[in-house]
Amino acid sequence: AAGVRPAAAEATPDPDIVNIPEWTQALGAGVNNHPYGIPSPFEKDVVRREVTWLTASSESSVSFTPLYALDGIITPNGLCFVRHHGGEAEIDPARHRFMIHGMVDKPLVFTMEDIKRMPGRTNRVYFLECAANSGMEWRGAQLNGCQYTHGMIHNVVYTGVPLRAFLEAAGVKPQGKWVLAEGADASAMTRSIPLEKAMDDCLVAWAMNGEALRPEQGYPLRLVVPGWEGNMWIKWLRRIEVGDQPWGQREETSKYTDLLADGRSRRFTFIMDAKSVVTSPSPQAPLRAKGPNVVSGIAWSGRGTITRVDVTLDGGRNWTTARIEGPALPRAMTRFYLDVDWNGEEMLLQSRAMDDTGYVQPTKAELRAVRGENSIYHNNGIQTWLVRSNGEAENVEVS
Amino acid sequence: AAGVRPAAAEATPDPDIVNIPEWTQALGAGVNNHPYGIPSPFEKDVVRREVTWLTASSESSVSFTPLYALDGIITPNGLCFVRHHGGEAEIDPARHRFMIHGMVDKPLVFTMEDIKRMPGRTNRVYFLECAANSGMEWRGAQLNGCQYTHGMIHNVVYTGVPLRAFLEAAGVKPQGKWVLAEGADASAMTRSIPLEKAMDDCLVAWAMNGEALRPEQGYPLRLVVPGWEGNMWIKWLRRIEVGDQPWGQREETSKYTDLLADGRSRRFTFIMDAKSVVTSPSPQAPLRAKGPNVVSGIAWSGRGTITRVDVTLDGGRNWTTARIEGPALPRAMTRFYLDVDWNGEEMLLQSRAMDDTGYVQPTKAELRAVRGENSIYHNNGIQTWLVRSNGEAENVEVS
Amino acid sequence: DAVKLGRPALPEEIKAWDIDVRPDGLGLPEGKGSVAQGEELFQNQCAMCHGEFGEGVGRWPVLAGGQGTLKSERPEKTIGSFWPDTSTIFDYVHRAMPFGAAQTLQPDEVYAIVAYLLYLNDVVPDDYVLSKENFPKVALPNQANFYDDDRETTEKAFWNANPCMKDCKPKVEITSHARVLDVTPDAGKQGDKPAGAVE
Amino acid sequence: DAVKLGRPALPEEIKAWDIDVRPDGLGLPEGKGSVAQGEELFQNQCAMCHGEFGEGVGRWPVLAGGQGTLKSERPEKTIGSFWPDTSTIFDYVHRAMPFGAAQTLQPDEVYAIVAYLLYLNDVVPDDYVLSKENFPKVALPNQANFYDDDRETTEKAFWNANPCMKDCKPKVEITSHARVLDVTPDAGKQGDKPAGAVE
Ligand code: HEC
Ligand code: HEC
Ligand SMILES: [Ca+2]
Ligand SMILES: [Ca+2]
Ligand SMILES: [Ca+2]
Ligand SMILES: [Ca+2]
Ligand SMILES: [Ca+2]
Ligand SMILES: [Ca+2]
Ligand SMILES: [Co+2]
Ligand SMILES: [Co+2]
Repeated sequence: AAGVRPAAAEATPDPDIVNIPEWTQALGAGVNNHPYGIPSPFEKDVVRREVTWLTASSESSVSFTPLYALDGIITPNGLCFVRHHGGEAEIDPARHRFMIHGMVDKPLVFTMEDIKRMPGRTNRVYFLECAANSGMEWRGAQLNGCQYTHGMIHNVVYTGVPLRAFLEAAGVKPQGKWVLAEGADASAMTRSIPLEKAMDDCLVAWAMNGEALRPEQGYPLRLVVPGWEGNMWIKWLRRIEVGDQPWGQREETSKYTDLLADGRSRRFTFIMDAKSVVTSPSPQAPLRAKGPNVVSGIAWSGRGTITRVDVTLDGGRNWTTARIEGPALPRAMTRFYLDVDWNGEEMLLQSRAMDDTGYVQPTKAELRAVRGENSIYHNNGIQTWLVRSNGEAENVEVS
Repeated sequence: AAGVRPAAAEATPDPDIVNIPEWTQALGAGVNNHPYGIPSPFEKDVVRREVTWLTASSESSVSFTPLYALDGIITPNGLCFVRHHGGEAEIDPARHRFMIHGMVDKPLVFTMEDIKRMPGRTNRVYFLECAANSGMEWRGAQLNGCQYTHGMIHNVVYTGVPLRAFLEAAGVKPQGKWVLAEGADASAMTRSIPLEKAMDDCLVAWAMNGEALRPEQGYPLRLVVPGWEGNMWIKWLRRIEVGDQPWGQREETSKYTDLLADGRSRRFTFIMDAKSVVTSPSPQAPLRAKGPNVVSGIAWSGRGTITRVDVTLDGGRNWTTARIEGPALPRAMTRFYLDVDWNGEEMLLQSRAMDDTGYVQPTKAELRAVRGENSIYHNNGIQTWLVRSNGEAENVEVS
Repeated sequence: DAVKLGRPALPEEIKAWDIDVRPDGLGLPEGKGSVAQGEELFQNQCAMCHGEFGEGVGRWPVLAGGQGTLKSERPEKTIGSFWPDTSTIFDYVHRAMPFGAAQTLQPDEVYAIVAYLLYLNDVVPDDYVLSKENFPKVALPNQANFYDDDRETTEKAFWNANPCMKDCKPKVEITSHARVLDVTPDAGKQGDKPAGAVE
Repeated sequence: DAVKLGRPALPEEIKAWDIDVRPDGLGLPEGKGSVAQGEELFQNQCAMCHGEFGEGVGRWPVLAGGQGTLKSERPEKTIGSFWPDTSTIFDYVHRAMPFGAAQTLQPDEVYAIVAYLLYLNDVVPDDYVLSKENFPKVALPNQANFYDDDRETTEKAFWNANPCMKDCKPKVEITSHARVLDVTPDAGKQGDKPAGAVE
């Protein structure tokens, strides 16, 4: 845990300066030590983590992004959270096919090679958030760390072709109003998506952050559904069917519907509302010293671009607008900072995101007033960290 | 090599569609199979490569980025090219120190923890190009693949604090005009940098693409010198000295000076001029079929933002302006595409970058007319790939 | 002009992949199965995880029961208590179950298992035989309680141009502490299991 | 206000790291060494890579010779033929050589090695003794041939608002083919070594 030490001048010369370290004297490893590079051994704790008791099996479970240790706006591919429903399909790309059929003039089959030859290739930065992110926290503070409370999100650059190009190649019939997207994994994951969204900004993507999709993110092909529930971003994408009504699939009825206090449920709550979280300090990233410190966090909105993030140190009594640093792109994760001078007093840290539609991230109380506590999904309430005088942080809720 | 096949309808059902593949039936690996993820085994050839006969030892050598297999604008951390002069320093961050001294009011020492507490943290996307990138090609086409001709470049998001903040904390004396930056590796790498640049946009960075710097990229601390020679981006940064003149270090005299035809040499040629290259098709990424194909490439300029890229298929007789797809940020790699319908005729493919200062990437002949063939560094001439009717591509030069 | 990529999908190919079943019955294959047949299949291939009566073993999903719990503090969302459409059972069991041997069940077997699951959820009697023909007539109890996303109207208050910046509340008190303090699994000290669940 | 981070650097700490030597001699330590002393040190610690006379072994760097080659097709850039400043030899050898045992040489040893390298490059006679005192007087032959970046004037033509787009040349001919066709090391068929070098 944290030990807060005062800033002070050294009395005697620092041995790490006056003694030549081994790495300045002896040669290090050669340039091709790792043809595909890996992190420093000193960063070995910066990994995805599974909470095994949350689920019955690892093949239908989640492994969370270590947000507390990351910065900037891009999630490294190796640390993007993983959510599977039938384990990680290990697909030979030469054997992968992509089919468009249903209410189209000309059902088509594409190989991976065909897809990479399609005109209109593009690159876009988008966050992907699981609709169940923060789902544990509806009934009160639960898990102690933003890796667990908010770690079902990542943000990468996708390379792909608009889904529209494939739909136009097949020729959507006038009755077509919805599409069904299906994966090739052992859950054969399916979701119904309105045709309007499919024709708007969805991508059929094969690369993330410059390289091929990672197997756990849908290699060789994934659907990108900007700003919408992560579950809709079908991994291992093999099929798009066009139809005139939604398919009532398990993941849009039994799951990913939002049970409200009156016992009724919202369905088709596709958009991920504006949300933010302070990633440092946080329970896994305590403060280590008084004086200058940086409050760092992320904000995002499925409705558009983050325009402002406010931070409070006193549980919401007073707010200061944070600096947004780095690209602030539509439907992408955005980084904010607030430089603080901490005198060691307890803080109740929160962040509040706003987007260009004017939406303001609500408090948990405001959310519960509309939705109750049984929703599971779409918990975008303001998160509070109690930072104690010893620098340790804890997940709490405030009045 | 390539085999160009015609597009045709299948006569019998594709077994990869009608037979259920193993990955759709049996469960795949669990969500935490790799707590730090790795690429698909089917991507095992997408790695950095060293050309061992180029140098006497791997500790002073280069391992190239596989540009031909990458897309978008972000280079994954594991594939960022590596150039060392004394091997890869494996530094314990707890033992790393950063010192500012020389012509300052108050020489200072910072720990990594101190640095991460500095106000003004920011995130910026920049390309880093070795001044010797394409250096083999001054006397004519040499190496057959953009990994080797252009693979000493990468482009990531850096998280850090402006160097200016440290210089201001120490208080630069009025006589200060240059800084010396030094690394902690076994080459104790040093470069002189004008104070003006140091106070402008240089960063002291500890993260790339969201996570800690990779060891081979300077973990735990690297200097970011946007738009300038990669060699100046001191890795394993341990010291900044302020002085009133440059230091005449080995890497700014014996190396990184540009020998011209008249036997004289330019020094302090810090800025990397606008440049571009078609990454696919290219010798390592042949065309595999006639009909629609995508010409994909990257462009960058150390002077500012890429505003336009033209592509020619006929060796420079006629040009078409390509699409820039994805963020086009100052001093950052930019992705361009040209969709072509290839009838199987031989092509002489080139790309030509322009930046917002009005600079146009020159031909190799134009460069040689000013500089001769002995410069080694700063070869930003237009690259030509001959694409043969069988889809294979070769590094050539044209009249 | 039209893109010259891709090739026509053959009817056999579409048939092989087009396994989805819609609430209106579109996509149902020919076939039928009884509750009794379904019970046998279920006990052999499903009960080890979902329990003899669909009550769930350990943390594996509960498939039956839970009626009347949706407004409670611990809603139990099952086929009978929550699911809107019978078609979803057919579609999902056929595409993804048994967990680990997906798409191994024949149409008649799926009909039988769906019949048994409907029976376990008090939707059909024990002598029921489900078939393509009588399928769409079987409605599920909670069907009427779903409605489309209305956040833009019911949560209109969240669009608020000028959120409070100064002296927004008189006093702040901590109302809840993290239930699981030490969740990081590799740090050795596993905490209590929390109340919620990731679905 | 001033940042409250970092701590004052102690004089001993600055001294430990401030090892750079500038062309005007700033940074030189006390000490001296002769060509003869340097020769012995060089043969023991350097010649296995750089050759007895600095001519280079295999692909290891050449340190002497090359005078008069800078305008040729194969310039040989050595201390004597290319380097502008004597200080750079001192600074670099002290900070980075011998390769694999950096910063193990004492000041007198570095003075001696620099003297020997100057001797090998015909800059000083064989009885020369180099010291902090006479150091800045030793200029290198090629010093006058360096000048600051002038691209913005000499390459002004590259700023060209309207590059040609149509019918830019009558005919295009291939003038050069890749010398090393199969460079990918792991593909098994290693090609010829090319003419250039990565420095
Ligand atoms: C080895 C364990 C196992 C076996 C055997 C198994 N299931 Fe499942 N079942 C699961 C898991 C795990 C899930 C949830 C999968 C996910 O996360 O998407 C599930 C989900 C379900 C669901 C959806 C539950 C919901 O609330 O959405 C149904 C219905 C179902 N199974 C029926 C069956 C049937 C019928 C069989 C036998 C033919 C069967 N299962 C065999 C483990 C099993
Ligand atoms: C094991 C091989 C090896 C040994 C021993 C060695 N060197 Fe080097 N030397 C190198 C290499 C490799 C480089 C280039 C390093 C780089 O890429 O930055 C080099 C570079 C140099 C250079 C700069 C050359 C130039 O053109 O920029 C000088 C000067 C030099 N060495 C002097 C010495 C002296 C003096 C010694 C002994 C005290 C020595 N070397 C011992 C391998 C060696
Ligand atoms: Ca996943
Ligand atoms: Ca490197
Ligand atoms: Ca269908
Ligand atoms: Ca623990
Ligand atoms: Ca100095
Ligand atoms: Ca080879
Ligand atoms: Co939803
Ligand atoms: Co230069």
